[in-house]
Amino acid sequence: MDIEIRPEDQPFADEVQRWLDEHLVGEFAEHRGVGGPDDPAAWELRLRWEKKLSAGRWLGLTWPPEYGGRGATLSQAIIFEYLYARAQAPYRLGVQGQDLFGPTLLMFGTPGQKARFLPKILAAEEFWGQGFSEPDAGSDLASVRTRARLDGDDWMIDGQKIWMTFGTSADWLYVLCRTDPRAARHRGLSLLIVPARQPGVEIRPVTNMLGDGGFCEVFFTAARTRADLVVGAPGDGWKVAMAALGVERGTLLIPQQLGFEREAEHVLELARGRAGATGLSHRLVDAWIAVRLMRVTTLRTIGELVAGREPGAQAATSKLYASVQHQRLLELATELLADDMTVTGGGYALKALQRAFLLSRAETIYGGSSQIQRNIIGERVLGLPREPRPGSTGG
Amino acid sequence: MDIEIRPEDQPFADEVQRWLDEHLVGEFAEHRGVGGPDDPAAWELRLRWEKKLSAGRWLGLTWPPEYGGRGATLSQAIIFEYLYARAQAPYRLGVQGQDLFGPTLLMFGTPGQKARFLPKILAAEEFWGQGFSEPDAGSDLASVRTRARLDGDDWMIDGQKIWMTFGTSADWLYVLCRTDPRAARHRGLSLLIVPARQPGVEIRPVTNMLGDGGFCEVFFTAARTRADLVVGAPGDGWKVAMAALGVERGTLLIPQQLGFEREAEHVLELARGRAGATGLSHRLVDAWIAVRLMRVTTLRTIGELVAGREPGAQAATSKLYASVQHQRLLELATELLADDMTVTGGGYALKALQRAFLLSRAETIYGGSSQIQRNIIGERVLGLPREPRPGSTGG
Amino acid sequence: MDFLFTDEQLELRATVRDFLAGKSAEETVRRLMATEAGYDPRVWRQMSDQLGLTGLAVPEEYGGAGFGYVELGIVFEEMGRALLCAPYLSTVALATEALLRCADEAARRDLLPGLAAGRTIGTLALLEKPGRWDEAGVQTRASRTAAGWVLDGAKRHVQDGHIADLIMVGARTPAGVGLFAVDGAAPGLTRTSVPTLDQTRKQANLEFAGTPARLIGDDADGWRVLRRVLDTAAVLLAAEQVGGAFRAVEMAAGYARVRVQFGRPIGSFQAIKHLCADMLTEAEAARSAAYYGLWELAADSDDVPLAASLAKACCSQAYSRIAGDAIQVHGGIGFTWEHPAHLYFKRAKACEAMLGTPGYHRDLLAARLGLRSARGMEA
Amino acid sequence: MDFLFTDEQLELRATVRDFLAGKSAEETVRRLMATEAGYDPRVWRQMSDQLGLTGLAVPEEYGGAGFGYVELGIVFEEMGRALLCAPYLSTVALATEALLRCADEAARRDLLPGLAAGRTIGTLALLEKPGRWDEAGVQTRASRTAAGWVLDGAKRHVQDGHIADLIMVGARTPAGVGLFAVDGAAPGLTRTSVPTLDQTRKQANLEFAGTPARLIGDDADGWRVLRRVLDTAAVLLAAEQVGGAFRAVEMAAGYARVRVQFGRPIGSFQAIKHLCADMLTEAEAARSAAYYGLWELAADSDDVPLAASLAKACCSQAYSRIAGDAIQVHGGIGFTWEHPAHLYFKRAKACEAMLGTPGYHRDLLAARLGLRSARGMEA
Repeated sequence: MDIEIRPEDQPFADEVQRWLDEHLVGEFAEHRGVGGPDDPAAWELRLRWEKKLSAGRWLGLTWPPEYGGRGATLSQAIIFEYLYARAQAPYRLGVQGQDLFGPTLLMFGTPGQKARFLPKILAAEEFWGQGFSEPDAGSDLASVRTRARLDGDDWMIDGQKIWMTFGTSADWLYVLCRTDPRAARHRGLSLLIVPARQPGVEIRPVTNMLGDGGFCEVFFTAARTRADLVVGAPGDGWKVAMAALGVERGTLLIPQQLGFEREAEHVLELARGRAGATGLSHRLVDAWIAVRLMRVTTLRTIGELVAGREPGAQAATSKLYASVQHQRLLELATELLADDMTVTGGGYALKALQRAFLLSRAETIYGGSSQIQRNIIGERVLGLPREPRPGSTGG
Repeated sequence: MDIEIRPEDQPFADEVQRWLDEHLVGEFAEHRGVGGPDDPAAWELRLRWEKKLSAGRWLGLTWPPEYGGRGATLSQAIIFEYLYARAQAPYRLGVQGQDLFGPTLLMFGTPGQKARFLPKILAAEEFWGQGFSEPDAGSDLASVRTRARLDGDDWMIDGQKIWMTFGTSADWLYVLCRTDPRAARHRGLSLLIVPARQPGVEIRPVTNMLGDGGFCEVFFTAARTRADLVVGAPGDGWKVAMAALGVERGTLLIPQQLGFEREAEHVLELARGRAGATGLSHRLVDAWIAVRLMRVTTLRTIGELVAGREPGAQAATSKLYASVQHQRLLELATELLADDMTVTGGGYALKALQRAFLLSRAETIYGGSSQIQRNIIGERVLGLPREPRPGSTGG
Repeated sequence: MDFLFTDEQLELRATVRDFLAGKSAEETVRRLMATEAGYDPRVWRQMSDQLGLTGLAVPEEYGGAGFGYVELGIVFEEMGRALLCAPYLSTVALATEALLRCADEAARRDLLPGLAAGRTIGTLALLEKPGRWDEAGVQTRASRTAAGWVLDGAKRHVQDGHIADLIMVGARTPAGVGLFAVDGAAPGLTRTSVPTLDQTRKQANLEFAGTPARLIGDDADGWRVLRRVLDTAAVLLAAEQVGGAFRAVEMAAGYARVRVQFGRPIGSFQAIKHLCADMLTEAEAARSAAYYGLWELAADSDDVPLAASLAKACCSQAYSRIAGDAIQVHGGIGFTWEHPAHLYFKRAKACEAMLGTPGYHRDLLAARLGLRSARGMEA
Repeated sequence: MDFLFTDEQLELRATVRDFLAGKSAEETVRRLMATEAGYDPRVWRQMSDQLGLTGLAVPEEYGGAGFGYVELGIVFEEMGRALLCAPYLSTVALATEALLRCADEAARRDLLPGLAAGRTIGTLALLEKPGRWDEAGVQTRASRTAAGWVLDGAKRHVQDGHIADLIMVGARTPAGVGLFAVDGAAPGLTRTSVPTLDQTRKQANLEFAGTPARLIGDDADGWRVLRRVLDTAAVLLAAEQVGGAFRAVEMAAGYARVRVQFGRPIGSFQAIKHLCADMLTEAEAARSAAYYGLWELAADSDDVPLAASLAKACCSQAYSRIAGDAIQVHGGIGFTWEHPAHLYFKRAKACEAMLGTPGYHRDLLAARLGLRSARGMEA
């Protein structure tokens, strides 16, 4: 994956590379590429690394200096992510705060909220958890039932959230709550900032099919937060939450893409080493093609973002394409591994390709399932009509 | 494709084979396999052949003798179709009357109707056309708008039908009409028998993408038919039409299956002759597998029908499976033909594989599109809920 | 007109399904998959004694019930549905089948009754390198000594190898490949349990160091027998895959009927409804594939190798895809450990590799269809 | 951060789209596809003179506009959308490109200006057997006589071969493969129009019997040139395929927005909505593939052969699949002659075979990626 570095950005790129060369040594160099968006592996080491990044002022690059950022350009942020991912520095723990909640707060927060929360995110001192989904509100977020009501100077919150990444390590939660029980669906929701460590909040890991605990469920029982800790106005929760989900994450495309390329190369290498993979040659070629096309598509989107243009339709289709193709790549990997695929290490310790294979099943579910993606592409890009609201159920 | 012939059916099988050996000679032998369900090729020759079949009493085998049938068992009918298709006798022209309308009239017709129409079908003297679909009622048959009202002793019919196979050769039409304009959708429909050759009926061929005219559109302008020429009671049209579409056509599976097998063998033979088809070997194997599985599935369904059991779910999934797999087989054929695929004979004369390839696009559309098939499988077999009726159109 | 189950066969299916509903419920599967042995000896005893499943297709003269492959296939299909944790495939499809196919009547008389009665747990140790299910993959050495034959070498991915009383082994003799029987407690045999991705089915690696072994049949005749065993086991495994695939379809459809999102059961959305319809369509095709294999086995036809590779390739792919789609229909909950969807998905994945991947079997079919030369295929 | 069109390129696209909306509407396409010549010389003249499209990527010294491959790709994409009937691909992507890539400055000076100005219609005659786009497929013989070189042999599937004024020919010389220029009116040249499945693009078979020809460059250097011509043309054809594919998506979505069944626009059903979404997703991937090829061509990178095969394989498959799905969305009406869906479907099918099928290009890629040896691939 080659991004173009413009002459004016070259000094910045050199600075990034120099810093990485100096700091990505020792235990960090030994843990190249460790972790992933939902993967809690090597937590303590990654936390030490994240503090170093913070000290170097490499977190929240595009944020205003007053909150600890550098006010860098998107182009610089992309260069950083590219060099960072290419060096296989550890996957950052603070994605929730740095890439999701932080940008949302920058858009909708009060000056006081920003001053209170943003610097702690970039200092890697406070971590965040997203409380959007509920057991009965997965794809259908508008039907969240967790409710909050004002009780004196506090909101009192009752309900349940699920699929919170790294919830057990969160200091603060941003929680979509129903604050007006009479308003229907999208209306009557508010986004509250809730301290995670209080008696009314119970956070339990949910074990996934790998046997890992990256996700959590959260129970709120008369949990409290201050009345002013609402992002945007009360009742604007839907708008704010959608903005959080739609935050421009062009920079996150880069580590994902470099990860795909490494995996694809690994799979081709496996195939080269296996006599009898000839019959699979076209499927292997197709897997390689798909990864190469994801690269081009990523570069198209990044190019548009950096140029300040509205991203084209490929930005809408790329998640669907990538998640489906990634599953295919790993299905191919498992077929090449053959019987080796069937055994693990002790304590259900999975090999890298086994982990990736199992995790890939979630990629078509989380962050908007493939079905939801197709709805969005069909309706927002192709202008197809929405489903009619149910009248009566057909006979 | 091997069907099992039970000892008690052996004399019948011998009789069929003897007759075929004696009659499938001369011009008929020279036109082995000519025609298809929607293919009007070699009409005159096929008409001569069909008269011979009639003289031999090989049409409508299972129908009662009083209407010209033999009252044969399903098992015998299947043996006949198998030997017939294996001998590549010309594809029969009278499918509409023999396999669709006739069985429906046997179920719902009055004695007078049966006596009037059924013998002429088996005599290959009168041919039939199905008037169900309309330009605005394709997948959604319940919204037919062609209307009929009683005018003295006649129905008077106005409207338009489309996708009538072999319409220009039809003597009679069976037409789904709205006879009660106040009743909604499924209700208020009747199935009328309408003479095709009258001033109020205009039948025009619709050229398909092959440049052929197997299908027709039909315009009714104050067309007339006798008041008693309604199948079932007035208002029962939906029930009767659905029965016509659901008529047990297990015997039709056999020529289709043998046709698939011949095509698959042709494609494999092409591949064996082409250097460099190695990379396609798995796709070729998959195509062969699919055709072999269609055979097994057909035999499973026929076995159940002959045993008088309710056919299993495979009977519901097989049309979807076959049409999709048949398209794949022919896509593979076109890839093997490579540049040869791009040229035709003079006058847009298509090669057999080109014809089959283009026709295969219709197989996922006509007779219930793949989308409709998936609805049926989902709802009737898996018990999934129907779409809710539209209330308001979503925002 | 013969692809039809008899009433007796349908009854067998109902009996086995009933039995497993009681003895292989999800909580039982979860309990057993966490044990080292990986099965419940009491249930195994009931399967053998009450239902006669271990000897179902063993001729009566060796203590079996004398049924055929179609009946056996029905049992495998039901076991696949129920994710049964038991050494049935290894005992019945591998060890028993090897003895049935060999040309050694004495060995059959000695060894089959124990297997048929469920008193002996058997297996087959063949694979040495991943994916190498062909004759050339057999490198373990068999040597004739004064005291009889001894084996030296290592076998991997031996199903239930950690508990088997009787291990059938393919090994290279001076004359070719021979089939051997080794006692599970033989000296010079080291068994190492290996943790499996699909925890409902266990494996061991076996090392042979001068391990005494009994030659079964002729010392050059082993591959003929093993080839047929592999084909037979592939078909029976395919039947198991079909059972699991149908259960996954049912789980998905069942969830889609009741799970409400956007004010409607998700199964009323065509996105989910049509996905389920496609799953069922593929499952029915897979069922035809497995039944084709069973019927060819029952007819002892020349097409058994063709049908076996077809069944294994097709059912492997269908099960994996359907089990993956079932997770998709369930959404987030289907990705959790507590939901059974992953148990089917992992079983599907493990079955896929076992006895040759879909790609391996497509290669065999390509060669048989004259499309290209096979790798590692004789005949 | 370079996969981005300049404002100038976007303007070129708009201009060409506008022009073709007027000059290549459906009724025009239908009229021209029924003619023998297969194009409208007046429109061709306007394309050359007013828009400068024939010389777009020809250096100014030969009478062209000196733009690059990215601009050319934009033009092809638009022509694909509009199903333009004109000898553009043969003249610009084949004949012109062969001259640009050859090492014969005199030939370039003689022949390029006519092509760039649109006065000369050019093409390339290479293929002799279906699917054999490799060097070994070239069997037509070139012999040196007192009067110069003459050609003997037969070429098939020559695009616009019936009207070409200038035919570039790959032929076997004593030294290897040479590139030759033949006048469309040369003695000993027999041209036979061949009816095409895709009637919007014409072909001829050519026979050479002692046909005089001009050697272009060295008599052993032809394949080097031709290989690059094939790669370049594959990328430009891929761009054309992308244009057609997007038009097919738009037609399908447009119909789905207005066609009502069951009381709703069919596009409100997920079955249709999601099919359209998948079509768009595949079209966008194909667009990335074509643009990748264009950018590698523009950079004159070592990866051109890789990118060309990727683009051709990927865009061929996408266009065929999308054009087929567009018929599906239209239902019965999409299967009729009067509806334009089949024109796109047949164009897609013809493009698929031209310059090598997807399977052929996957084989090349497999070899380049070290997955297996290529057939007929040098280097």
